[in-house]
Order: sequence, then structure tokens, then C-alpha cells
Amino acid sequence: MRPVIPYVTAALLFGLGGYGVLRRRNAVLVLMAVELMLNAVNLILVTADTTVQLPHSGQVFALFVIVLAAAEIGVGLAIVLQLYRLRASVTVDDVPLDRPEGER
Amino acid sequence: MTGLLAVALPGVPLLAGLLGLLLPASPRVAGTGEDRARRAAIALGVTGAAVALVAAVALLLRVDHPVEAATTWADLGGLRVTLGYRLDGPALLVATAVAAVALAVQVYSIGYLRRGPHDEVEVDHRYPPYAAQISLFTAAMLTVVVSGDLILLLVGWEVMGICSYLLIAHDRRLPEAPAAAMKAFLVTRVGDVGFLLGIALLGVSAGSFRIADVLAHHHSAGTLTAACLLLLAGVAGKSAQFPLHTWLPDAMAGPTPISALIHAATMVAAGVYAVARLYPLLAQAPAALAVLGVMAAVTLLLGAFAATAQDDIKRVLAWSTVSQIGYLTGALAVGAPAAALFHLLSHAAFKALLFLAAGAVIHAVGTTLMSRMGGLRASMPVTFWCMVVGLGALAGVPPLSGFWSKDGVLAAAEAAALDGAGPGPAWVGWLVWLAGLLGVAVTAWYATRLLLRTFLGTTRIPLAEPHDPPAVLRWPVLLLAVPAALLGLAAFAPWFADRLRVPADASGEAVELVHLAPNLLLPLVLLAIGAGVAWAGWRGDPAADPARFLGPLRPVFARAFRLDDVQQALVVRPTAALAGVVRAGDELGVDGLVEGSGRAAVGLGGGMAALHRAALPRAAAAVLAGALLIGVAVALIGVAA
Amino acid sequence: MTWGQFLLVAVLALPALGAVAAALVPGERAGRLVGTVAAGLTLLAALPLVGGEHGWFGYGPRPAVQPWHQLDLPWAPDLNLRFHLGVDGISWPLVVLTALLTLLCCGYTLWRVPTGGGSGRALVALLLVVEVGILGTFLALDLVLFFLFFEVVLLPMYAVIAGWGGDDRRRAARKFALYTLFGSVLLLVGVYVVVAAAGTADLVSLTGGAGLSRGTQLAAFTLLALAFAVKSPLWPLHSWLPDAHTQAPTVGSVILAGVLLKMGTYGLIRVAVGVAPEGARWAAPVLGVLAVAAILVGGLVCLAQDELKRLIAYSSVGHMGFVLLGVATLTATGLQAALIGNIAHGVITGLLFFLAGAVKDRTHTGALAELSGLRETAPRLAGLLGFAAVASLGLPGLAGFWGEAFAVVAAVRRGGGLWTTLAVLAALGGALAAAYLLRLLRRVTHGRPGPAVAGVAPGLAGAELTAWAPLVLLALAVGLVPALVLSYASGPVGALVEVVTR
Amino acid sequence: MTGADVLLLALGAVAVGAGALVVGTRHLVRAGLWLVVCLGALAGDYLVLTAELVAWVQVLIYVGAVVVLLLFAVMLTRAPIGPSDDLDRPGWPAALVGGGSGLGLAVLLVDAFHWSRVDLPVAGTADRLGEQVFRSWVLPFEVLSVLLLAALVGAIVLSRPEIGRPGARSAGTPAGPGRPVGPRSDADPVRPAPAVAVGEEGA
Amino acid sequence: MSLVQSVDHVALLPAYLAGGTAVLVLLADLLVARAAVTVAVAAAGSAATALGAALVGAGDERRSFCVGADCSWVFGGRAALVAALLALLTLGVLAISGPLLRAGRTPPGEYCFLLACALTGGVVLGAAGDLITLIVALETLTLPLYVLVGLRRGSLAGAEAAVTFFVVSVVATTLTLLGAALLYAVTGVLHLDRLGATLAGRADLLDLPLTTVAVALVVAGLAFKVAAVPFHAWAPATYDGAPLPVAAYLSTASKLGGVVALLAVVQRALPATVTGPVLALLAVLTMTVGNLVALRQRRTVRLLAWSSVAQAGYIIAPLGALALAGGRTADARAGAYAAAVAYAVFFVLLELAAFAAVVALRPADGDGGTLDDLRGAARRHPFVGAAFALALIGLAGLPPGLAGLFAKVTVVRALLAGHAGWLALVVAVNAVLGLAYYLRLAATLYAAPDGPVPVRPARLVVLALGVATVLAVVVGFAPQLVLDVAIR
Repeated sequence: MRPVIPYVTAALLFGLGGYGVLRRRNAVLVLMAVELMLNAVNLILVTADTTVQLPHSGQVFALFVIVLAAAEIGVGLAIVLQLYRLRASVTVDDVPLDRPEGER
Repeated sequence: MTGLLAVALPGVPLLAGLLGLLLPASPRVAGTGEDRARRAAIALGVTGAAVALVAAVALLLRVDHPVEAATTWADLGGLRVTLGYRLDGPALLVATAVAAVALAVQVYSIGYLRRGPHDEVEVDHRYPPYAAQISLFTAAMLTVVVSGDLILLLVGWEVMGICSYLLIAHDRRLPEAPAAAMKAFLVTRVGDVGFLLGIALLGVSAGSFRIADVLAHHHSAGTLTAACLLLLAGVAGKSAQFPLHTWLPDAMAGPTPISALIHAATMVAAGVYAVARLYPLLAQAPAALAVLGVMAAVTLLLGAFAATAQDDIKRVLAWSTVSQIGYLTGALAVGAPAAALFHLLSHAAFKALLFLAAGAVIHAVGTTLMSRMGGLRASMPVTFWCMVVGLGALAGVPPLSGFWSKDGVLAAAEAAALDGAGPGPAWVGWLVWLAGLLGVAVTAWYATRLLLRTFLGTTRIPLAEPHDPPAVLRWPVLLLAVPAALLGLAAFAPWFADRLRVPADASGEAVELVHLAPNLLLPLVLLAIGAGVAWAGWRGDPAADPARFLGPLRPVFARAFRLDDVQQALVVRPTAALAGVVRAGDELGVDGLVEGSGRAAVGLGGGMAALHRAALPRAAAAVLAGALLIGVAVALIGVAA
Repeated sequence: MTWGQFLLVAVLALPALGAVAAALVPGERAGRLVGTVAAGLTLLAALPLVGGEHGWFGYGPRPAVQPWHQLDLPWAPDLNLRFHLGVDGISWPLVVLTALLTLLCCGYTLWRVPTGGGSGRALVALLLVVEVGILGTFLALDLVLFFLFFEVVLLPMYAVIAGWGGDDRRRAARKFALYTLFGSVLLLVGVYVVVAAAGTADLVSLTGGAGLSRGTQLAAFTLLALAFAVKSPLWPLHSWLPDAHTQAPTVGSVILAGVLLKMGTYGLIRVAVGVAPEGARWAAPVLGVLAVAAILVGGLVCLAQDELKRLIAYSSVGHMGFVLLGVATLTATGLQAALIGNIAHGVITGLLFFLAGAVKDRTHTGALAELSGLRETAPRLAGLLGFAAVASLGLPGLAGFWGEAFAVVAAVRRGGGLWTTLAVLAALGGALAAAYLLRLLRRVTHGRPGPAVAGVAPGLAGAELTAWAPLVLLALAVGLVPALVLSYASGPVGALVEVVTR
Repeated sequence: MTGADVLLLALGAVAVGAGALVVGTRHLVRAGLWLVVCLGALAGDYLVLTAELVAWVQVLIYVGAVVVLLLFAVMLTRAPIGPSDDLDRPGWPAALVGGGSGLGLAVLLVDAFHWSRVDLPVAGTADRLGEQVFRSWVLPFEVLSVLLLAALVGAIVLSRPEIGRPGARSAGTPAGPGRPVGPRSDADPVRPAPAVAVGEEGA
Repeated sequence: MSLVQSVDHVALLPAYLAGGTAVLVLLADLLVARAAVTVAVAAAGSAATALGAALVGAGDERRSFCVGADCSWVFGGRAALVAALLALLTLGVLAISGPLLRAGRTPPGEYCFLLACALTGGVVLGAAGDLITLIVALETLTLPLYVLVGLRRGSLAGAEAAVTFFVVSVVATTLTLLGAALLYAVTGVLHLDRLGATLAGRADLLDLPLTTVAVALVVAGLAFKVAAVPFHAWAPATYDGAPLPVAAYLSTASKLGGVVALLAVVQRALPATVTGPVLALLAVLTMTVGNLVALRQRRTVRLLAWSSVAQAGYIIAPLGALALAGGRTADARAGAYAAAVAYAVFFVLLELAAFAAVVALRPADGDGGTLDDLRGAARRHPFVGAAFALALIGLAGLPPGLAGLFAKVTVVRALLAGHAGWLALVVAVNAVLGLAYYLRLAATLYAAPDGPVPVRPARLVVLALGVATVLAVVVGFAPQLVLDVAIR
């Protein structure tokens, strides 16, 4: 088995995820892109288990990451929905970091 | 007892001055407080000067050899500054003259600074601070005279400067007085920069500022020349020598008694006295003496010529002082400190007399311009005769004091020129001698002119009712006329001559002050020519000014060769302009940099804040891009390393 | 605890407790009174510090700093911080001056609270806190403790300016705080450069270089000197000073000019020169040139200045230039001159600011163009102003003379082309001082009274006289008896010069 | 090039391709569906890499729960079903960062592992994995439970606006569905609150 | 031999207490359903946690969940310090939450529960001995905060803040995870100490660019938690939108968690040759950008947020000394770590006091408002105003805020001991920048008041403010207390 194949797959997935996070306006799509990145990490972890010849900590780690991701997605969607309730839009472009002086 | 007297000499006037300053300066209710404060001020001032005079005379009689005492005043890292006196003949003679003139001035001022017939009602002379400042002035001069330490001398030297500043600015009715006062102080202060540096050089070289130590120490030639030249700068300032003489004529803005004090006994005398005090050092520095000689010759003639064209009676006298001080420094330059001191004393007497007499005239006429005087002899006979004595002494009419003392100077210069007797080069002797001879003629000319214009001829102001001054003004004048007339004869007393000898004088021989020799005739002839020309000019038209014969030179002389303008153009204006430039540079450049960096920080902050005025994705982009950049950087560094 | 240690603690504790009491006591006037009493007690505690073993006799090598009294307690060992206080001939005159000026300012505040700000007792409390900082700086014998006290002064002074100052007070106060903080953070870095290299912060053992390498000394001296140059202030790091002085209330200006600036020069002598002598030797020419530049620039700017307090502030730049010139020569004469110059400047400029404040209070303007003829309407005030100006221009016989003249003498003594030139230029700066101060007098006291001056009442309040009289007397006393300052300092200065030139 | 490599290559290609479509498609819902494909391909990868348990968990949680949640969210936010043009921002910074990180990582990984090969462990690791969890990783396992609880409570409290209302509190029971949503007097005055109340639907 | 790892329950006591608090709060909310009781339970639990941590920490270091020599739970001095401090901070935040909870838009039960969960995460974080535990604990600390930030019902700003926080945080977490995964792929170990030993022992690994990048990614991801530039942009927006007590929690407890995580990996696991330069760069950027932007803020909480960004720079600055060889000696490293911890301790005290003061001076349930809203506040409430001013001055690092001064001193000292003079100068100059805006805020407090009628500060908030201020004053006069615990 050539570990470099899944590794490169993971790297490309991570890049795609990053691209998606920055590219997408819709908060749900941003979350999907984040999922891509997390999965890339998982793939690396699982692949690493085959290369390091040690007990399967990578897989355990991957399992934990999956749970973590699920929890975050849960809370994240709740947050997004709360935003939607208040503004009828989930476009991250409409979430300002700071407003021009005097607008508040 | 000697020590006590020596301390009392400057101490009592100092105390009187300090106490006087505490008196209320100006009455709140006219008529009550004024009189009490004024009386107290008079008492303090006169007492101070009188005690000083008594002390000086007592010391003069008691001390026949140099006396010295000192205690450490301050020790700055091994440099010792002492507090002490150093009494010798010259010191005590000068001290006596100072105290006498001061006493005369104090008494004279009582009458002079009283609300006169020509004054407005609201005029307030503020007598208490005036009298106190005179006392301080006297004390400072006496400190210079008796001081045994260069730093202490400097103290008196500068306090004198500030007193002259205060007194010149005293007359609040004259708009030019403050400026004149400032000019007087500043010009002398510029000279004092040199004086301080000279003292510093000497003190550092000797490791002590005590005059005895400084004189005893063997200084290197370079140090000595540099120090002496620097000292001369201070002397030039205080004694109104070219090129730092410009303040003296302007100082006429002060009350006339103050002019008498400054010209006769204090400021201008101090410089010459200081040189005499340190003469052993100068005698070893021919270069400095040469400079002094040139300075003296220039000053002598400059003052004399400038005096010829003045219309203001006090200015004539002021320029005459400049010229006479030229004689003094000239004598020093040719190696005759005793002659210099002798002329200093007689000059003190006749110049005080002249100023006080002129003050009486001004008091009576209400103006200082000779063009508005004339024919006062009839109404002011006492003043007239006193003036005659004074002017005669000034011009050098035998047997008045000025004749003998000026002759001493000329003789010394002649000896230096013809025999090379002086410590400096012979050409210095020639220079001083020739300038002195020419000066005699010119002096005679303007003295005659002054007398004629003021007292003879017809009255040019019909309305004034001139009269001889009241007793309080008259007596000081009369008493001063005595030494002005007779002091020259004292030169025949060996006791007097012996006391005029500078103790450390290299020669060690008895000083011969009077030279009864055929060459006395030369200055007499010149005197006669000068006086005669003036008289002849006046005879032609008694109403006109003899100065008209000066022709195109008259305005040049009247403005003293426009040296004031030169000073203004070369020093004052550039300094003011530089100050403006530096201020602008400091506020815009140095401070601008500070303010600018503050503004830059705020601006930078604003720019960065604007970067954050964006939507959420920019935060995510920052995280990812930041991580990417850091990763790339780390990877590159790793590869490079 | 010995009597001396008790006094050391009392000198710091009294004003600190006084500040707290003044802030908390009910009643406005009572608070001010309590504060003034505390300031008075502080002065009383500071005076007897002079007693005790002056110890400049003995055999063998001795440390270059030998305090008359000292107190050494551990505080934060991990920061090399010890509560180490001590007093000797270099610091004692400054301690007394500080205590005296604070007392005068508090007393003055008892009579008049500057308008525009908060309560007078808050002002008194802040002044006392400033006093704690200044006294602590002078007394600290531990580098870190020194830094600590150095910083204490900053914010209370800021509050004094920002709370009770003139129209543009906020900006001036902020500039003061930021600029001087810039200096003191450099001090922090400098202190720890030394401490990290030497492993101790004890000034007694550090004085003389303590075996620091040349590189460390150069770096430390640069940082420390920069820090102190900002505080002193040395040209061209002075530009906070005119603004702060112009806007500060009278008492603030007095404290600021009178003693706060002295922290810089004192630090330069005790810390920078003492700890990094090699650095000092290396930087002395630069320091000297800058000092003379300060003298000349200060003088020239004053000559073109048209605001009363600003002029006096710039004159401080010039005067501190003389002090720094004295320090830069690294000779005993120069250091002595610097010390007495410090004291003299504190007394005279304090007096000048008191008087300028009185003039501004009466005429409501500081513009020289609008002031004239003061001697016609208020002769006593004009007379005192004249006295202070004359003292400030370094008239011999008054306090200012010794420092300035002997800074020049020290430069002459140092010899060589550079120092001689500096001496000549500095002496010329002295003439400039005369020029601008006489110009000031001519504008303010002479001439016909202008509209701003015409209504001024001639009298002086008793409180004003009480506040000024000690300064007038001190200016005279230090001038006539310089040994008041010099005699105590000669031992420590000699020892310092010995280790510096070794 | 073993069979495993071929499988990995193929599955990887599918995963990357699907991933590209997830971030590239203009259909919101299709993005979710492509995500399923991508995650499924990854699960295949895990199987090839002999991590069966992870693979099944992946299918169960990710494909089964997360994606469904995401699709719900898409619906709840009333997203358009058809293609929409305003899904994306200008792309070059995203492309730069995404491409940079993806390619950069790939280069680094290739640099680190080259074309080396390793032997796959024996399949059937579920019990060993369980042993691992309880031998070595009990602590994070337990902490995760706290995390999950917090996420649960958090998600609920955010989705149910009526929780914590004074009225609801005094009743002592959580507000049931159908209860009217409290007044929104405190909503941001600048932007009027939308009329839709979706709290109940989300629960 | 049991299948399950052996567990030292004494060592775990603080974690049990924290977790138990969460459960108890949930139960209390269910059973009693009275806000006061819920809050009281949470407060008591936090206090118990602090006490437990202190008691356990007073003894020797205790390890548990070990696999051979590598342990997932290492409860030493620092862990105890962090646990106790976090518990106290939670207590403080609970105290200043009174007005918020009473205003009624926030459910007290859930609020307290989430805080307790975050506390649990923080307690575990301090003692985490491996990367998995570390990351999971960190997430446990962070995840409840997403919810808490958005818990001001009906506030759009709150919702936006929550979204911002969430999105940026998730991305950053992904980065950390990626770094950890890559590290695992390279080294095959996850325990911090073992990782450190492996990387130190095998030079070939460090020559691999992948390793250095992985290290950098871990550091960068964790730097997000302390809001270091360029991972900071969420902080001002989040703080300003969040309820004030939550903002306080974010800038104190959460930040402290980030610092602890960062310290754990930097000190124990990662090679200083890589982390040093990265941290130095981050420190410089963070300080400078934070201070510069803070100069221009008009909203109180935003100003505090930017200032806390800058403060994060000071916290990680001592670690930047690792960039130079002189800073990597054993002594210098120990000094740097201690300095970072000490600074963080001083900082959280002052920051909590500052936020407590803002809460006290603002209407219940209000946001931070603008600086003008605080104009003259100190004249109306002299003691609250004075405490606020003291906290601000302490943050600026000047007397009489001695705690802040000693914090700066500690940092500068550590930097110079590590031969990083340039970084010390940057810190120093930044302190000047910092004073500019702290002074502006403090001066506003004392300006002539105008505008709205003052609110009466809640008693509990004032109490919390008082305690924080007293603590700050105490450690200001006795900095050695903090330095002693920081070095353990």
C-alpha cells in the first residue's frame, strides 16, 4: 500500500474545504466545507495508523474527531438557525465584524 | 579690626541694600507711607555709603602693606573657591573713591529724585528700591575691589551688572530706558562670557580661584594668553571698550546720579581695576597687552570724536568717559598700572563732578539737549564754576587733577614708544601715545564746546527759570570739586604714590606718578589748539554749534561711526532671526516628529480598524491565510536551514 | 529598626498615608489641611535624615555608595526586587527639596484651588502621591525599586495636569504621560539588561560597573540615558515639557519643574553613570554635545517665545542642559555642579512658576504681548519676578550661578578641543539666558500697563508670600552658602568619580 | 502498485471529485448530496485501510446524521432548490488560499512519504480499537461525553427561544410545541425581525 | 489486569467536581427551577472545584491514565493553578451575570450549566497530557461558549457574534487537528512528553518540512484561542455582541485556556526552534495590531476586546524568546514559561475587574455601549469608577496598578534573560501605545458627566468587582505569590 495516495487525497480535500469556506456565502455551505476539511484530517489519521506501526490511536482519534464534528455541527446549525430567525438570511457576508463608526 | 572693616566695607552697603529692598516700593496713599519709606530709604542709603567711606578711609590709614585673609567657600571636586579679601593700596584707594562717589550720589539723589517743578503730579520716583539698588551697586563694586578670589570678584562684577540694569531702567517716564538697560546688561554679559571662561581657565590651571594662588601659579604661556584675552573681553564689556562700548551712551537713559555712579566709580572702573588687579599675569602675556593697546587707542579716539558731535549734554560726558577709559586701558597696555589707577581716581572725581553738575543743569532746565540751553552762567554761577573745574580736569588743564594723571599716562606711553619700556611691543606704545596726544586736542575741543554751549552765549529757552540747585544737590557737587581740582597734587606725596603701586609689580621700585619734563608742553599745546579752535568757532556765531565745522563728518560722529547699526546688523538681528528659525524648527521639526509619530500611530490604527470593518469571511480568510503564510514561511526556513 | 530606618520609612509612608487621608477625610478644606500637615511632617522627617554616620573614613576598598541610613527588605526575589532604601549626600538635598516644594504647593492649594478641575483635596492627594514617587526614586537603592517609583509619578501627574490644567490640558497631559512613559519603558528594559547580566539589582554593589561586559554597559547606558534624557529632559527629547508646563496648574508646574525633572538627572548620575561607567565614558561626548545643544536651543527658543509659562518651560530645557553638561564631563567638579544646579533649578524655576501662575491668575493671560507694565500696578510681584528671573539667569551670588558656571568650568577642566568648544558654547548660552529673561522682564514688568494688567491689585496674599518666601530665601542661601549642598555631596561624588574613571 | 493502491486511487479520485462539486456546485441541495458521495468514498478508503469501525461510524454518523442535519438546515433556511447565482463570492482569494494549502500540503506529504509502501495491518480491528479506547483513551472519551451533553443542551436552548422566558420558567416545565413565541420587543430595532418563527420546526 | 486504565481518583477530583457541578446545575434547574438556587449551586460547585484543585495541587504532581510512562492526566502545580483560577473566574463571571439573568432574556439553568461544562473542559485542559485530550478538552471549553455568546435572546448582534465565533473557531480547530494529525503521521505518538522526546531525539524528523509545518499549524490553531493576530478578527465582534459576562469569560477564562494549551504543547511537545520564531512573530503582530486598532475604538467592549488582543501579545511574548539560541537554555525557557503564566494570571484578574466594572456601570442586560456612555461614571460611582480606573491602569501596566506593572516587568525580565532585547523593546513601546487608549477610557470616566441617569450597580457585581480589585491589589503588592505558583 502506498500511503502517499490517501495522504494526497486528504491534502486535496483539505484544500477544497478551505476553498469552500472562503468561497461560499451560505452559512450551511460553509459548514459543509468545514466538514470536508475535518474529513481530510480523519483520512490522515486513519492512514497514519498504517504507517506508524503502533496501536491504533489514529483511528481512536478519528472516531473522536467524528463525534466532535457532529457535536459542533449540531450547535453550529442551531446558531445558524438562530441567525436566520432574526434576519431571514444565512449569508455570512451579511455578518459584519465591525460597523463603520457612528452606525450603531 | 582690619578684617572687620574689610568685611564691613562691602557688607554694610549690602545690608543697607537688602533692607532697603524690603521697604514698600510705592505708596498706596500718597503723602503718608511715601514719606516714611522714603525717609527710611534715605537713611539706609546714606548710612551705608557713609559707613563704607569711613571704613575705606580707616583701612587706607591703617593698612600699609597688602593684607589677605580667606576661608573656603565651596569645594567643587578639588577646585577651591574662597571667600576672602585682599587689601592693598590700589584697592583701598579705589574703595575710598567708590565710597565717596557713592555717598555723593546718595545725597545728591535725595534732591534729584524729588518731584520737581516740571514733573507731572502722578510721578512717583519709587525712592526706596532706587536707593537700595545704589547701595547694592556700591556693595558689589566694593566686593570687586576688595575680593581676594576670582569667583567672588565675579560675583560683585555681575551683581554690578544687574544693578546697573535695574537703575538704568529706573526712570519709567522714558520709553527708551528699559531697552537701554537691557542693552547695558546684555552687552556686558557677552563680555562676561569671556571673563567667566578666562577665570575658569586660570582657576582650573591653578587649582584654586584665590587671586594669590592664581598669581603665584606658573601658568603655561598658551593658557595665560588665552585666559588674558578672554578676561579682556569681560573688561571691554564692563569698561565700555571698543567693540563692546555701545551700551554706555544709551545708559544715559538712567537718572543722572546713576550715570555719575556708573561712569565715575563703579562699572567702567571695575574693568580697569580688574586688569590692574591681575596685572602680573597680563605682563607675561604681551599678545594680550597688544590687543589691549589697540583696543585702547581705538576706544580713545572713537569716544573723543563721538563726543564732539553730541547735542545731549549727558551723551557728551558719556562719550568722554569712553575716551578717558581708553586712556586708562592704554596706560595698562604700555605697562603703567599705577598711572592707570591714578587717572582712574582723578577721572572718578571729575567725572562724578561733571555728571552731578550736569544733573543740576538738567534739573534746572528740564532738558538734556544743549541746543536748548545757553547763557546759564549768570543764573547758575556755582554750577558753572564747578563745571569749569570738571571740564578743565577732563581736558587736562593744569593744575587740575586730570592734567597730572593724564600726563602720567602719556609719559608712560611715550616711554614705551620711544624707549620700549613697556612689557608689550613698542608699536603699542606708539599707538597709545599718538592716539593719546590726538585725544588731548579733541577732548579740549569738545570740553570747550560743552562749556560754551551750555553756560555762555544767550539763553535759548526763555521760559525756563534756571537757578542754582538746592543745598542737597549743591553740596555734593561742591565737595566733589575739591578732589577734582586738587587730587593731582597728591601725586607729589610719596605716601600716595606708594599706595598706588600694584603689589606684585615686577619692578618693585617706587612709582613715579608725575613727570615734570619738557615734553609736558606737547599735550599743553594740543590742549590749547583744541580749546582755541572750539572757542574760535563759537566766537563766530555764539548761537550756532561749533560742531557745524565738522561738516559731513558730524552725523557720523554723532552716531559714533554707526557702530550701533553694525552691532544691530551683525549680532542682534541674526540672533533674533536664528531664534525664530530655531523656535520654528523646534516646534515643527522636533516636536513635529513627536506629534507626527503620534498621529501616524493613530492613523495606522485607523487603517487597520478599517481593514476590520468587513464581513465575517474576512476573519476566516485571515485565519486560513495566516496559517498558510506561517506554514510556508516555516517550511521555507526549514528547507533553508 | 533603627531611627534612620524609621525615618526612611516615614518619609515614604507619611505622604502616602496623607494622600489616603486627604482623599477620604470628609470635608473639602479638612482634606486639604490634612494633606498639608502630612507634607509638613514629611519635611520634618526628611530633615533629620542628615544625621548619623556619614562614613567617608576608613581603610581599604569600600563601595562607591555608602548610605547614611539604609533599609533592605526582600520583596519579590523572582524579579530581583528588594525594598532597599537609603539616603546619602547625593540624594538628601533632593529629598529635602522635594518635601519642601510639596509642602509649599499643598499650602498654596490650601489658599487657592486651580479652577476648572475637581476638588482641591483630590489635588492635594495627587500631589502627595507624586511626592511618594519622587522621594522613592531618590531613596531607592535597588534598580527595580527605582524603576517602580519612577513610574509611580506618571499618572498622578497626568491627573494633575488633566484635571486642573489650562484649556488644552487633555492633550498636553496625554503627551506628557505617553512621552515620559516612553522614557520609562526604556528604563525598564535598561534596568533588566543590567539585572540579567549582573544577577542583582542592588545599586550599592552595581555601582562601578560590577564587572559587566563592555557591550552590556554600552547597551545599558544607552537605554538608561535615553530614559533619563526624556525625563530631564535633554534636547531633542524635550518637547513634552513646554506643553505640559504651559497647561499644568501652578502647583503642577512647580512640582514638575522643581523636582520631577530632577529624577532624570539624579537617575543619570546615580544609575546610568554609576552602573555603566564604561558606557558613560563612551557616550560622554554625545551627551555633552546634546547638553550644549539643549542650552543653545532652549535659549534661542526662549528668545522667540511669546508665552510666559512656555518661556519658563523652555528655559528649563536650557538649565537642565547645564546640569547634563556637568554630568557629561564625568569630573567631580561637573557632578558637583550638576547636583547644585539641580537644586538651584528646582528652587528658582519653582519660584518662577509660582510667580507666572500668580501673574496668569491675575491677568488671565500668559501672552507676553498682552502683559506689560506690571511694576506699575503690582510692584511687589514684579519685583519678585525680577528677582526670580535674575536668579534664573545665573547671577553670581544666587543659587543658579554655581551649577552653570561650574558646569562650564568642569568642561574647561576636562580640556581638549571638544570640551573647550562646549564650554565656550555653554557660556554663550548663559548670555542667551540673560537675553531672554531680560526680554521677559522688559515685556512683563516694564512699560505702560496694558489693559490686562491695568486692573491688577498691587498686594500679595499672605499665602502667596508664605509659599514664595522659602524659595526666595533658599535661592539666596544656596547662592551665598553653596556648601549647604556641596559639602554633603563631595564624599559620594568623589567615590563615584573614582569608580567611573577607574 | 497493488490492488489496494488502485482502490485507494479510485476512491480518492471520487472523493476529491465529489468534494470539488460540494464546494463548486450552484445547487444548495446538490452540494449536500455530493457531500454524501465524498464521505462515502472516504468510508471506502477507511475500509481499504482496514479501519472498519471508523468506516461504519463514518457512514452512520456522517452520512446518516450530519448530512441529514445539513440538509434539514438547508430546507429550514428556505434555501432555493434550483441553482442560485449568489452562492459564491469572488473566488480568487479563496482559490489562492485553498489551492495553496491543498497543493502545499500535498507537496509536503509527498516530500515526506515519497512513493514508499507499507504493509496493511490485518483486517478486523474493531476489538483492538475498543481495547485501545479503554486502555489508553478513557479520559478524552469521558470528556467527550461532557462535550456532547453541552452540545445537546446548547443546541436545544438555542433552538427553543421560549426557554428561559419568565412565563415558561414559572410553569416549571419546558414549553411545549405550539406555544406562542414570546414578543420580540427586544429584537434589534435596526433590522425588523422576520415574521417566520422556525423554532418549533427545528426541534 | 483490568481492561480499563487504572485511574487515580484523587488526581481527578477537580475534574469530577467541575463535571459534577454541571450535572448538579442541570438537576437543580430541573427540580427546583429557581434561578437563585441554580446560580447558587453553580457558584458552590465552582468554589468547590477551586478548593479541590488547590488541595490536590498542594501535594506532589499526580499522574493518571498512563500508558507506560506516558500519561493523559498530569495534575501538577500549573494544572492546579489553572483549574483553581478557571473555577474562580467562573465564580466571578457567575457573580457578574446577575443583572443579565434577572433581565430575563437568558435562561439561568442552561447558562449555568454551559458555564460549568466550559469549566470542566478548562480543568481537564490544564492537566491534559496528550494531544487528543488537549483538543477534546479545548473543544469542551469552547463549544459551550458558542451557545453562551448567542444566548442573549432576540439580539441580532448576539446571533451574529455567535456565528462569527463559531465559524472562525471551527476553522481554527480544523487547523489544530490537521497539525496534530500530521504530527501523528510523522512521529506516531500523541502524548506530549513522548512527542517532545521523540522530536528532540530524532533530528531527521525536524529536518522534514512536514514536521515543522505541522508544529506551526498546531501553534497557529491554538493561537486562535488567545486571539493572536492574524487569528483575532473574531474577538472584537464576538465580545461586543456577546452578553457582557460572557465577553468577560471569553477574555479571561477562555483566553487562559488558550494560553495553557499553547504552553502545554510549546513547553512539552514541540521543538522550540520552530515554535520560537512563530510565536515571536505572532507576539509582535498581536501586540502592535491590537494596540494600534484599540486606539481608534469608540465602543467600550470593543476597546477592551482589542486591548485583550494586545494583552495576548504580551502573554506570548516571553515564548518568543525561544526564537533565539540564548532563549533556549533551560533557565531561560523556565523563566519564559513562568513569565507567560504569571502575566496571564495578572491579566485575567485585571480583565475580570474591568469587565465587572463595565457590567456595574451599564444597565442590566445592556451591551457595553460607547465610551461616551461611561462619561463621568466615576464621579457618580466613585468606588466603582476608581476600581475600573485601577483595572485599566493595571492593564496599561502602570502604578498604582502594580499588578499590571509587575506583569510587564516579568515579561521584560524573562525576555532579557533570554537575550531577546529587541522583543523587550517592542513590548516596551507597545506599552506606550497601550497607555494611550486606557488613559482615554480612564479619563472619560472622570470627565464631567452628562447624559443618562446613572444606574444603580447590582450588589453582587460590586462585590465581585471588589474581590477582583482586592486580589489585584494584593498580588500587586506581593507579586511573589503569583510568581511562585507560576513557576511550578
